[in-house]
Amino acid sequence: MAETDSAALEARDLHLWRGSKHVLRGLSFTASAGHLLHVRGPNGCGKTSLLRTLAGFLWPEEGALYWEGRPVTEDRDGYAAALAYLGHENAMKADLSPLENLRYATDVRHPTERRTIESVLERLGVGPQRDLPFRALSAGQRRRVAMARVLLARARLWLLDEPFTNLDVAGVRDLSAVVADHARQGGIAILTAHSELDLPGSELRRLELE
Amino acid sequence: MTPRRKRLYTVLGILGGVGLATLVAVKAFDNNLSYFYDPSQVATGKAPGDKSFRIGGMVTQGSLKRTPGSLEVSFTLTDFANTVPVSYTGLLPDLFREGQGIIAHGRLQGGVFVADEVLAKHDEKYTPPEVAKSMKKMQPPAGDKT
Amino acid sequence: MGKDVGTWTWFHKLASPPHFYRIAGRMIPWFAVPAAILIVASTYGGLVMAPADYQQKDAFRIIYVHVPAAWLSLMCYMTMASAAAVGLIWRIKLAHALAAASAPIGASFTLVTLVAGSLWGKPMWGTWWTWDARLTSELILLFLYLGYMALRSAFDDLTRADRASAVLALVGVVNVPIIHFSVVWWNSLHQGSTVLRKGGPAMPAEMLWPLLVGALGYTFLYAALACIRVRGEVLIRERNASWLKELEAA
Amino acid sequence: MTTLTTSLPRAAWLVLERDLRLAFRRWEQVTHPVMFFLMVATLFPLALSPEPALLRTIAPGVVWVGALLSALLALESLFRADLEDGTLEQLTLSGQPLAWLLLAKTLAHWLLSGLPLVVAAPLIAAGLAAPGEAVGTLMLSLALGTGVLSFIGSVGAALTLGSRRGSVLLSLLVLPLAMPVLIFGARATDQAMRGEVADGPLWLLAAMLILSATLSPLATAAAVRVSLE
Repeated sequence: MAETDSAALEARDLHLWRGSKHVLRGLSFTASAGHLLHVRGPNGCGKTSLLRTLAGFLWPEEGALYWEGRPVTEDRDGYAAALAYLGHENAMKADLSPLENLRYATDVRHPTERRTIESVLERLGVGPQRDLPFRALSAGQRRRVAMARVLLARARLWLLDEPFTNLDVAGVRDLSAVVADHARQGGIAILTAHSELDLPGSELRRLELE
Repeated sequence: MTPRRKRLYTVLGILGGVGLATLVAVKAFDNNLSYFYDPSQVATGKAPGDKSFRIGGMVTQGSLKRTPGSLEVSFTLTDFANTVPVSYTGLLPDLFREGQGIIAHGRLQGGVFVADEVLAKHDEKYTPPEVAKSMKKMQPPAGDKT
Repeated sequence: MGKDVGTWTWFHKLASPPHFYRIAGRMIPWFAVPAAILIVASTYGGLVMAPADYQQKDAFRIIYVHVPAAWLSLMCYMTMASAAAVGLIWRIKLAHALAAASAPIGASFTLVTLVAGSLWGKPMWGTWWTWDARLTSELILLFLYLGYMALRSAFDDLTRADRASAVLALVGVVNVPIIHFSVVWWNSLHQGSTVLRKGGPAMPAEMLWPLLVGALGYTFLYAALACIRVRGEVLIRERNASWLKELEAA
Repeated sequence: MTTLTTSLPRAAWLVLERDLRLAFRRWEQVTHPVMFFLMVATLFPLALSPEPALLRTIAPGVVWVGALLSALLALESLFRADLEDGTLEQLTLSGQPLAWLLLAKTLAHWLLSGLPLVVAAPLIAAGLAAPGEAVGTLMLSLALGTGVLSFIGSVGAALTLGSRRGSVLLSLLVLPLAMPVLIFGARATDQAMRGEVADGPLWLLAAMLILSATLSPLATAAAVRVSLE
């Protein structure tokens, strides 16, 4: 899935303002293949803003973001193809089933067989719900389906904003395993979570925002 | 696709689209787009007989007739090739005079253009009175076809 | 953009808010004084020195307000759209500030044009308002300005307001010629252009010079107003910046 | 770097197909603007007079103003739902050129909101005593004109996404830009009703459609990115 090289994602001296609030003040970090970055901090410290900046929605006023050594502004679509983003919203249509939703979300990037989608849904524990309308699913099940989209995107860089919201204990365990797997295969995951993370066998690093 | 190629395709796409739109617009101009009819078009029957439209032309010198005791006026409009009789009831604008360009809105009734609105069209030339006087001496009708 | 230091230094220096704030402040009298002199001269020349028109008599004198205002209403839109394009492409806040500052000025000029034209139209055409091409396109221009200002005011966040309104200004620029052409084709009563026409202006010199002086005066007026308004926009955008605090303390 | 293997036309088709499928699950998006169109057209005979000669005179204007307002009404839904459930964010992250995907999305929107107006037009034409020969031209002009409205409107819809007062503002932005469409559309209809060939205005509408289809997706893409900031 990914060739190993050094420092895949690098943030250099990011400054971000939201209105009159100076959210990011000269943030720098690097994340390379196999790294898991846990972004932590109190409410309103800019965790979501940071993730949205890394996903390319927000432009930092100063500083720059590099992917594989090149500024992401040079090839935004190329960078977007390399990342998968899970926001607060699940990005699923309530009137479509998980299977339909995932087909549209994934096929836009690369053709995916129905069997692949089904197996990922099974792995995340929502196999039986695959043909129900998305609106009929519980909040936790919806989050799992959304995570299936990230998994199916075949992206090297995962940006997960509060992926464990609404998940039960088993859900947290399943999801942690998926994220740890991703890192083991040379991927990068940057995620925000309030709780401590338990990700066995992977290099977990912390990024504290004040 | 590399970003450079993508930019190239975008620019080519825009040029192609704008070019095609221009071609189609040029094609539109081959057809008669006019809203206005001049006296010649009315005289040759190109103007609609059953619908109101606008007619533009010059008030023929010496054609203005007022009906005593009413606001009814009649005159003829010319484009120096054909003339159309016009009748109108109401106050005429200040700039209305013989030899002046006007625009009238109304409909044809039995070969007479019955106007419900008369607007004086004034040209883009501004002239002091004494110059205008001398110009009138040198050449008849001072107005032009604008 | 920042890599090519040699060429761009002056540009970035000018585009830096504190520097611009100071320069613009110093420029205001340099624009305002000529504006006042030129407009007074043009008014005197137009109302007193120029002879009356042989047909329109003294009513034609309204062109000394109407025509410069009409030119400026278009020029403001072009300035606004160019500034918006610069702001959108190079992400220069100051360009957005200029675009934002130009909109109300341009809308005012458009309104003056319409009102002056209407005052003229009643005695000359016999109607306050007619759906003529130029009148209609000027009216739609006013709508475009109002839409631009409405969009700006609908955002709480200035950065987003800047960028969204910039897109709208550019869309408007593509549409202005289309709108103009379509209403010309639709209905035309207004006279042709007096000054910019084939074969030179159709006006004697003593009528023409107050008009041109007036146009220049209005342009200076725009520059002065734009400086004042851009300074205001810069203050809003930079209200937390350290240079402003220093300025306050000094 | 990860490369995408889905071709651009295929990606655009997927965006289109998804919106069509969603519409078939929920019909309101399609039926409400048409109902509005029919009702607006009904108001005119009631407000003015049911006299056929008068109705025939005002028919081009009524049909076109009605179509413009209905198209405006439908625009509100173009991106709003996608913004709220997060799918608009994902669209910009698909790695495919956003302008293309938005072109497909606007096309889907036209199929769902513009085309029904075209189909409903003969009903209104009959109600306003318009001659039967004019119906073909009316439908053609509406098809071209509502296309232009969808493209111009997509820019407005994307621009007003991030703002507080959406729908009235959207009208303020789009209506001035839509005036040429109204002029030529009503003119084509008018000419056809008088038994004339309406080639001129129709070609102009076609030119506007091509121009707006070329340029507006780029502006819409820029506006969508602003809205996601």
